[in-house]
Amino acid sequence: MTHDPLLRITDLAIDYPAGRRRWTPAVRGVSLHVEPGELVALVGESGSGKTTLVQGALGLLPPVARRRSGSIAYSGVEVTGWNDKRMARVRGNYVGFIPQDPNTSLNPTKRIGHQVIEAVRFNAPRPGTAADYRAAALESLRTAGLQDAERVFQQFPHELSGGMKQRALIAIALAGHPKIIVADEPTSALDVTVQKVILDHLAGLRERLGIGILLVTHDLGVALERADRILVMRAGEIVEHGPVRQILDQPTDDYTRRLLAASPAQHHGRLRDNTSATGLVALEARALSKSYKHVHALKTADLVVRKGTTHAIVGESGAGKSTLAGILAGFTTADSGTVHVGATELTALNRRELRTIRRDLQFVFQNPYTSLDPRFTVRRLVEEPLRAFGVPIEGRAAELLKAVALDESYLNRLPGQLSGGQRQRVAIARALALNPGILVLDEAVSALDVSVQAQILQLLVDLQAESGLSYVFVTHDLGVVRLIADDVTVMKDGAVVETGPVEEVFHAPQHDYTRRLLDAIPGRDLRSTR
Amino acid sequence: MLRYVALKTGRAAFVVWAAFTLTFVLLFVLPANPVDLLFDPTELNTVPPEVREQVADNYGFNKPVLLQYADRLGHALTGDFGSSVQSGRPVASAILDVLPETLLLSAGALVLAVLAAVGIALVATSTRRAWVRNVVEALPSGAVSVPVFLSGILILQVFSFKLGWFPAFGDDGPRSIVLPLITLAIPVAGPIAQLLVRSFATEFHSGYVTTSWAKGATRGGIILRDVLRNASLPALTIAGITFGNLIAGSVITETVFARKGIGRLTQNAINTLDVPLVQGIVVFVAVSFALINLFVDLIYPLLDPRMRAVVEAQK
Amino acid sequence: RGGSSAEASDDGTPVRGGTLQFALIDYQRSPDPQWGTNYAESLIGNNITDKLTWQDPDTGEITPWLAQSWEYNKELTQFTFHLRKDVTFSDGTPFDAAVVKANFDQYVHGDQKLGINPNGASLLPGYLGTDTPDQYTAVVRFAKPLASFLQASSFTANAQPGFLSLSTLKLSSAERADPKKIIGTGPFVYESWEQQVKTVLVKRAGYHWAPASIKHQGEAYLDRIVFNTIPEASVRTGSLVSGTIDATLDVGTTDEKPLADKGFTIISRGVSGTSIFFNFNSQLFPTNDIAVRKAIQLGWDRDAITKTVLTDSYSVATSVLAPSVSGYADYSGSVLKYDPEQAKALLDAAGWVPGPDGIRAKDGKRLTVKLLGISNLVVNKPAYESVQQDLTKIGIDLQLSVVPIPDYTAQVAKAKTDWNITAANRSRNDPAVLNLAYGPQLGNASFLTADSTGIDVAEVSATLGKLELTLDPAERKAAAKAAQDLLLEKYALVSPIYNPAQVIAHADYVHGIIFDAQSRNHFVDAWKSDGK
Amino acid sequence: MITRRLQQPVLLLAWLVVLVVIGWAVAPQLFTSYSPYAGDTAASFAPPSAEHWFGTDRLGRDLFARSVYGAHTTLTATLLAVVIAFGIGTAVGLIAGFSGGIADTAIMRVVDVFLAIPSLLLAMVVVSVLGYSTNNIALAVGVSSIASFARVMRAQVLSVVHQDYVRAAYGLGVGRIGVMLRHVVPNSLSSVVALAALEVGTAVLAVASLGFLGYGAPPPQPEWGLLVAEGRDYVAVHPWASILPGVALAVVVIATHRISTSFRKEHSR
Ligand SMILES: Nc1ncnc2c1ncn2[C@@H]1O[C@H](COP(=O)(O)OP(=O)(O)OP(=O)(O)O)[C@@H](O)[C@H]1O
Ligand SMILES: Nc1ncnc2c1ncn2[C@@H]1O[C@H](COP(=O)(O)OP(=O)(O)OP(=O)(O)O)[C@@H](O)[C@H]1O
Ligand SMILES: [Mg+2]
Ligand SMILES: [Mg+2]
Repeated sequence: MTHDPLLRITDLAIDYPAGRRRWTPAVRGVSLHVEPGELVALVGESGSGKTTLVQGALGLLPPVARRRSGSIAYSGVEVTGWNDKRMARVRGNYVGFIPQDPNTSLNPTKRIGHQVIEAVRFNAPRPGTAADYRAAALESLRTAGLQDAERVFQQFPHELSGGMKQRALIAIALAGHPKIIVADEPTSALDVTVQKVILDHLAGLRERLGIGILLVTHDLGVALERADRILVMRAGEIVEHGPVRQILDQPTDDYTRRLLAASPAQHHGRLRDNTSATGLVALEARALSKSYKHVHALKTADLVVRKGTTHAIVGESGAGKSTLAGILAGFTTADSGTVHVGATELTALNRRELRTIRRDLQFVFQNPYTSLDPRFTVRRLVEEPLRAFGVPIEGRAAELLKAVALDESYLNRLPGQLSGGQRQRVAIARALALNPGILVLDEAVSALDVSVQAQILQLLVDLQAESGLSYVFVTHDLGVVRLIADDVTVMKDGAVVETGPVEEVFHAPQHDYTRRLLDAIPGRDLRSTR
Repeated sequence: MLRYVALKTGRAAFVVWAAFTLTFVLLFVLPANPVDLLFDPTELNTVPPEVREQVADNYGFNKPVLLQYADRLGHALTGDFGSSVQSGRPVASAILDVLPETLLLSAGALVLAVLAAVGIALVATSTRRAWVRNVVEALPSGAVSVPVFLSGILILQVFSFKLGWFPAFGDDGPRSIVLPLITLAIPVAGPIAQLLVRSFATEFHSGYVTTSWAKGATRGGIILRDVLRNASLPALTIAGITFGNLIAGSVITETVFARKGIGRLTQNAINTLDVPLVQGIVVFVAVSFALINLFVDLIYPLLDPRMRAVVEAQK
Repeated sequence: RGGSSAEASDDGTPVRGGTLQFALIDYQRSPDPQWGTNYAESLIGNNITDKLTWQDPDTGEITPWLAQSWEYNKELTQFTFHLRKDVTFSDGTPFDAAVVKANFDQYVHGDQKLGINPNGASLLPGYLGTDTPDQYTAVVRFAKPLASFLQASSFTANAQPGFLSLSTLKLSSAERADPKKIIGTGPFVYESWEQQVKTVLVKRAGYHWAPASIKHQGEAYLDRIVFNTIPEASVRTGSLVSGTIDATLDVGTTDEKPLADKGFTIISRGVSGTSIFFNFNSQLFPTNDIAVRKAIQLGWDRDAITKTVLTDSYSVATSVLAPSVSGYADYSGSVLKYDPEQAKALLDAAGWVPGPDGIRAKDGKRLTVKLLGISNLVVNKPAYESVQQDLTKIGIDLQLSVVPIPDYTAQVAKAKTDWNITAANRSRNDPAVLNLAYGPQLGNASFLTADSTGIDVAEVSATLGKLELTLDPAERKAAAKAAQDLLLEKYALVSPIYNPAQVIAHADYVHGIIFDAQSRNHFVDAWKSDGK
Repeated sequence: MITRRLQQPVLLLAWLVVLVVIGWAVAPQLFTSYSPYAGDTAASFAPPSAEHWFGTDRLGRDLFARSVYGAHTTLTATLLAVVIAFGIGTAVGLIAGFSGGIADTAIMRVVDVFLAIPSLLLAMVVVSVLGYSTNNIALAVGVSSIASFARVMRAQVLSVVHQDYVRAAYGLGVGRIGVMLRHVVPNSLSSVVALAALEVGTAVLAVASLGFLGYGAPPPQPEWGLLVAEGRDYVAVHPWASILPGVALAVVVIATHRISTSFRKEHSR
């Protein structure tokens, strides 16, 4: 018993149906184990089967999935094939789970406190009083790093920020005093500062409580910095595993090497020197302000984008980055202030004129899962702007796909048949279709794993070199900023706190907040440890 | 919050006024003359014209249309809908007379329908057997495909005439309302169940349910504690809309079970072109529709905290 | 036919007491008996009020009731009634000539202030007033001869002249919604009235003036009658079989036999007045062609309707008058028979040539006949459909619109220009009903005008008008025969279809339900063997 | 896609039912040798048998033949009702949800008024004014359902309009009409389509209910709702006259609904 790991998965294989009596394997014979007090990171590209594997471990697979082989044991107790009733005794009180998306993972109509109390109650060794449960729940919220636990206890999910919700979910996972926590990308939706807090917290819990953690992530930086051991997953298989040092020093698998090479932290300069930069102004915003009913989202912000350069906008969640980008791209109207594209004042245009200017000004959305019409094929998606302006379309779709490193075979697919990275590439191809001069990208690569992210960043930089494009690039990842940006603007609470060339800002941050952002970059120390 | 209430109340008032006016127009479009309908149709040609005049005068049907409208609207505002052309009874008392029965029947049927719909949704969500789910999911469309009068008559044949468990007609005692309630609830349950089955399925596969699983909750617990409430919220709106139609729409159930009610009153009033009575009923139904939807609008934020935020924002 | 009290009383001595649970299809919209056009209204009104006279349902003879005797002038414009002196209203006030006058005045003129309509204006055309030479003599005067008034004084159908107390007459229409305030002289009084659902009557203590000819002495036997409104035929039948009710009116035709087999008694009486008729529009193509009208009379199979649609309680029409109306004559041997060959010959002769689909045409115009009917009687639709099938075979395209009463009423207003046939019936047990319905100055159901092709309108007016000018039985009979000859044979203005009936099914322990001359029911003589 | 849909036996059955009924409507003479109009007076109210599958009615007409021939009237009417409710309701909901602001408020108030007026009243008025025919009844039924379709469609449009791909389309320079037709409409329709399937049942039933209240199609035209409504008077003695057409009706509605659900699942993949 004492020799058994907290979790041991042996030769697990899981399939999804792909039509009549045909199955596609999502996980193919994976084995792994997690020891007490150990943090194991599971990294891999989007669609490699990480979530499926984790779901399999907890017995939370969707009904359509089928476990073909393998076994799961917690501290030596075989739970493979247990029904929900028996698994209920394992979940929560032996293994805690932190889901990927904090926004949908809390019941919107119940107070946070209630949701934590449930977790306490289900897993209490013996029935307690309401007061006991309440105390335990508050305790759990505090443990999860919510200082103001009493207040959060009374609040509803929609009243919390993403980071707070994620911590509430951690509190729920901790409430049953599990021996092991499985966390499925617990921070990928959060900005770096919050991400750091949460990861620090998980690490602290491991040390203080001696629990085991299985951390799923697509961010190699995070894995290298935090984990004891790393498992690299690709196409449903573990292609590499071992202690961090070993992975870092002697990666045996090609894919791991590519992952390592693609990590933004591995670079200190721009991906490619900017040869197309000019002194001309492509886009200029003056004194932009915007308020929503309660929030002052933007407070007299200024921004100047030089022609042929990349201007990055960084800042924590809610800083007003998307609001600013939306105004620049003509989606949102500012309460006051002006935007000039070349000589035209954007803010003064009517709907028809705005349409014309879009030939030159394109936008890429943060989330590739929602920005493509699910009913359109890739071909129709890419051709849509061409049709809108009556531009000849012969052969353009294939050309554009090639530009984003996709081959023609994708033309007839629907977005649902593409991985996240592929979708984002389609979105970028679409934005490039009209040969715009300016491209506004709102966190266009944040949801992607590093290898795909690297591909896309390379593409952007190459395009810029070829055709002198200007980019406005919204991101919360300073590592990415260093890779592609010429200038950077740091925002906080709707105001610009710092702006200037990347080197200047990074080497000599003027503002305290900028310094905090820089500190929070994961994998920052990798170079020095190497 | 006050603004929210005022806004919703204003809308409700508009709906009632518009319903009143529209009905007035509709009744004037009808090819029949309300005076004619006071006489035996086979004797119509025999009625002397001066008698017809006199009757028309009695009810003000000789006045210009706009004047009649203004007159009725003015009186309606003070709550006076005049007297039924047919029976001479004050419209208000004719409606109030049948109101309790109608409310009991419609509200009861709605409650029963909602319970049945929730039951169907619960079974469809909680069963792990595909065939059970298939059968249960076919129930809503089955429910809307059997005419009410047929199901009513068949239910009567079995439970009243054959088994003698319930009385066949009349409205004395709680036992007499059981069969009408069931009959009326069946078709109402269909669309609600259909909606619930869908939203139960959606909610059951949502992220927070996964969280609950991970907490160690059981299937039953999840359905009761998480899914039921969240998935039922949309049904509230539908139930509100349905209730308005139930009030006047229960005519067939009332007819089959020989109960008194607004449905039969409506049918009769339209059939005999009893203008004041029809107008009174329409206003009454519109008011109850508006009230119920106002009620739904007002309690929705209490049940769904996300709505509360929206309401607060409108302050 | 006309089964009534006679056979039921044979079972033994009547038992007093008990409640009769009775079912019918309609409900009373108001408890005011002088108002109302449906069966429930007249039926219940008949049991709480009395009339001046009683018409014998079997002979059609007018016999004494509240009036002991009467005489009239030669011109038939003045009728003198000598009233019984021992009649009181249920509130104790006496029934006398002043009451008769007050009732007739309001009945004919209405009262605009009280919101009372002139309910009796069409029954008593030309009413001038009532004189009261003494407390128990009432003289009713008319502007022109009205032979049918004597029958009208016994009238028991729609908007009947049943007497209400002076206090009741002072009530507004709204106040008359309170049944307790409706005071009559009848054998029963209101206990309660629940709109749409039921009316409950209880026995009037001290009643002893039932019409002599029904041979009932004293108060009613039953303590109470509950008139339950049950719109659905199957529910009425089911309730009777399961014992919830004791008797039901409006028995569905298909239920008669099964009920009789189960031991229930079926009693019925044909509705007196006209049969259900197809009135032809003599103005409108193609029914302006007498050949078409005659072909329709001959063109449908009476046996088929008898076999499939009608029961023993109903009968195929053999004249425009129902057999129970005095003056009725039988035309089943002449024009009212099924003779498709003759019908075809008539049409051929008139130049109607069969087209490719079998429907005839003349001068390029199809022989399409549009019929407007009422859907209130279950038998109507299938009966008309049966006629329709037969007429198709001889090349006539009969198009049916069988609609509810209000829509019928709306369409009747446009009948002159839109409809070839209107199908309905009129219930009044007097041959003068023909004058009312077809008289060119009155109902003019065939839309006769001075230039109607081939029809002498003056002749029609004179022949029908005679019915109001005499009360001599022999002369009336002759006048009625002449009227029927004209309508059916000479001008073929109507094709009677069937004789409607009122049918009651009751349990074997119920006795003594009477049908009156208008086929409404009286319960003064009714009793239950168990007295419960 | 079709082949996959046909793999489930229930779905196969549903398709079969619907195809057969469409066959009835198109070529009724292929399915029965009896005339729906000519009756055999000797066989009045014959019970179901090998000769008369559904029995006969009062006039001795074969009820199966009347059901088969009635399919045409009923299906046309149903189609009409659904097309009106679906077509107009969807368009109104689309315009309201898509344009927002005052237009939205105005349209939705009108919709509220229609919901507040008893649909029975609406239906009876339409039939009385336009005349008695199954198509006019269907028209009435369709009109009174417009409001609920509009509501559902609007809610759906509102949720789609704020999706990123709609904003993205604007960003690409697509005009408003283009965005509406190419993105908003196709992505909003699924719920409304589900409602339309239920409306098929509702429409037939409403026709039957109006028949029950005396507002039926003119005889001798056979029509399902009317067959059921008129047969009900004989339910105790000759139950098949009402129940068999009723069962046929229910089977068709359930089948239609089953098929529409399968479409919805297909799309949500
Ligand atoms: N319900 C499903 N039906 C069919 N295929 C599925 C389903 N869910 C996932 N898959 C497929 O299974 C594979 C593994 O998916 P999984 O969600 O485990 O990936 P992941 O590694 O968690 O990716 P990400 O980083 O994007 O979350 C993918 O190819 C995916 O397309
Ligand atoms: N439509 C809206 N209505 C009300 N408030 C809004 C709206 N859009 C944004 N806000 C608020 O404005 C502020 C700025 O939002 P914005 O989306 O620009 O932030 P961001 O920097 O892009 O954040 P993130 O990194 O989370 O995307 C936030 O407080 C947000 O809650
Ligand atoms: Mg995942
Ligand atoms: Mg943003």
